[in-house]
Amino acid sequence: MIGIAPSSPPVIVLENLVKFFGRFAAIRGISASFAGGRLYVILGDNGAGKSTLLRIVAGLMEPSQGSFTLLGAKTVHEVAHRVGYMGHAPLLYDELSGMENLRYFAGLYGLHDDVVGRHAMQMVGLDPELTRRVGQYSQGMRQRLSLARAVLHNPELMLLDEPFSNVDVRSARDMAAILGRVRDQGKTIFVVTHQAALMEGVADELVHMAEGQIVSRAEVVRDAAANAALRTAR
Amino acid sequence: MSTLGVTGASLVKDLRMEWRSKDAINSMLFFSLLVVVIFSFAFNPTAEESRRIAGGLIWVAFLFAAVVALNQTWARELRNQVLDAYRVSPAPPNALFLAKTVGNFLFVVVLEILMAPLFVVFYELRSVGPVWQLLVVALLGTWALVVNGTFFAGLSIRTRNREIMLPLLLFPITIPALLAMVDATTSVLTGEASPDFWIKLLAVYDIVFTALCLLLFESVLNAE
Amino acid sequence: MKKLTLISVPITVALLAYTSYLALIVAPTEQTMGDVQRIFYYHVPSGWVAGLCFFINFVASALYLWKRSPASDALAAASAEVGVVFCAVLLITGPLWARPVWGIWWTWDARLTTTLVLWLIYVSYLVLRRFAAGGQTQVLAAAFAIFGFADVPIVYMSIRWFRTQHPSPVMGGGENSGLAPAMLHVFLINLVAFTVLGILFVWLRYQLQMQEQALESAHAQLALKGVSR
Amino acid sequence: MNPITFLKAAYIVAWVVYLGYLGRILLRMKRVEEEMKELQHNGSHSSRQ
Repeated sequence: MIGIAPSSPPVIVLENLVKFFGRFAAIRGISASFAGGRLYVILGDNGAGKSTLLRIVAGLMEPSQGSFTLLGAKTVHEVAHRVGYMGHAPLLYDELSGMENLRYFAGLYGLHDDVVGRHAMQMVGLDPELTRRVGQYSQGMRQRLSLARAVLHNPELMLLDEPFSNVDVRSARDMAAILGRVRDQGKTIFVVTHQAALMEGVADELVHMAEGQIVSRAEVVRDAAANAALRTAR
Repeated sequence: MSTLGVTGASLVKDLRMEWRSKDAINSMLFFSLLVVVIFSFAFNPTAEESRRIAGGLIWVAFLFAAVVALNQTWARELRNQVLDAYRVSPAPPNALFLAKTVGNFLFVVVLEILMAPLFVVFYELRSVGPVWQLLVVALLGTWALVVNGTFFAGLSIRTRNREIMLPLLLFPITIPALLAMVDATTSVLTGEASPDFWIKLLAVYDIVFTALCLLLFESVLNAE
Repeated sequence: MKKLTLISVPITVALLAYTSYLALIVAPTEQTMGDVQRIFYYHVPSGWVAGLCFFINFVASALYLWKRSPASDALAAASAEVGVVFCAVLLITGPLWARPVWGIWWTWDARLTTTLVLWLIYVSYLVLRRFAAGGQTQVLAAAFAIFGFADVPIVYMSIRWFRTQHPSPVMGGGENSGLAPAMLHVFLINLVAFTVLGILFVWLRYQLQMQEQALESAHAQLALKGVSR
Repeated sequence: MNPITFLKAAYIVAWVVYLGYLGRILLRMKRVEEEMKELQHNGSHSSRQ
């Protein structure tokens, strides 16, 4: 697997990004640049602005001040088909089965082949033949399906907000390993979480946020052996 | 992304979900049934009188029932914040709007078909004028209710007090359409006047507001 | 700006007092209706200003949707509120005139009903502005404003057709068609005075809206710079 | 009822509504101004555009 050097062109460039909610400043002037092909883990307390930052980059919110470029584009709309977003909530219809959900969301990206959905479900370790409705899924299954929905269209950039919340440790480790594999295919992944330990051996860089700012960025030297072991564990 | 394709897919998805839960149609049916019964007690009309007030009664019942369904359809998109998944996708916003509108249109038409026999039974209704005109009025009128209703329901979900907001916004704007529906229906039922003007007015209303909805829905959907 | 407010408010009030004096004392008494007709000098200009405000609201809303400038949103908010106030006076003075002249408070005639519906639409607009919290208020309100304005001619058409059996009993083109010159003179001065009043209200309300925006952003900037640690 | 009563009522209502509204705006403006002053005073070290 060819490792992608940190010097590859930036996927996201943030310029003095500010976001107010009324009188509250959720994002307070973030300027940063993120290279492609890496897995970033965004850490921070509640209210540090992690989710807000992700929502802005995903195009769900307008920044109050500042600007950003995403995959070289000024508006998210232009590159929407190259970005995958997984929200804090599952973003799935409870009344539909897993495949029905994925079939619908694939259609939004112009993909009308069931193979995409099946592939995505298998990738996250779910059975595509499962006829149960999502409302009856366990939390872990739901998060997996949610991940499958976000990566359905094979995006170059994935923005994942708390993918491991309410997920048992084993499932979470599985999902982290999946993310590592996806990154190895050259994709860029941002994971917002407060369970940094789960990303051990997978993350390339830890980004710490506090009070609406990026306070530190730390390169993680991945232990190749540990990583490989983690990858072959399944 | 073809608008029509996404519209079709969204519509099929909505219909499937409604078929499984039957939330909207059941609550609409029960609601309009209640209105019929309560009106009957409140006014205790004779057959002749009921022919005169039926136009108003029918459409008021459907208007209130439609509000129930309209809130339902968007509530479905808010659960689990599924709407975000649509908003991050490259699919055109108007496709979502059209799917919701057509879906609601079908729900209300089904309601009307189911309720029609009840009106005949309870109010001894019999049309003096040609019945096909009633069909035209029903289709145009239902679209008028539903197109603005879907838009304002989509607008209300972005506010606090969203269930209350929908009727507050929808009813004032709907007044001319309601007037047209009621008067056209009464004209046909009593056979005393021609509903032509009202049908034309409804057509104009439908065209104007469908165009406005399609023009403005993207802004409303993307208002954060 | 502050000085302009200090000067313009008393001048406008004085102007209004003067035109009221003209309307109550100087203008000749109308023969058939008597003194009650003097309500006319308040009623019609109020209606004119309300209509003007709603038109400004429509233009400002459309402009906001196009350019997204906070100023046009502030103008839209200001003109809608002032319009509702003037429209309320229109709706109150109308029945007060109708009762002694027609013998009824209200009739569902085209003009009256349209005015009432218009008032309802813009009250809804103000309610929407209140309930749509956060950054989305402007877009939602602007969209609704466009709908409201588009609805007005349709409302008028429908109600006119609905009530054709009623002879339109509203003044203007009434019995002798047109006003006596002395009356017309007073009426026109009143029209000017009310227009000035309306513009003053919209301008002040606009200032207020902008000040509130500035205050919010000042708070926000303080949050951005001040509490950092 | 004397028609003049209606005339008086109409003029009084109009004046009350308009002056009341004017007063409300001016009061709100004053409050906002005061709050703004207070804010600038408190946060004088933090620059405000």
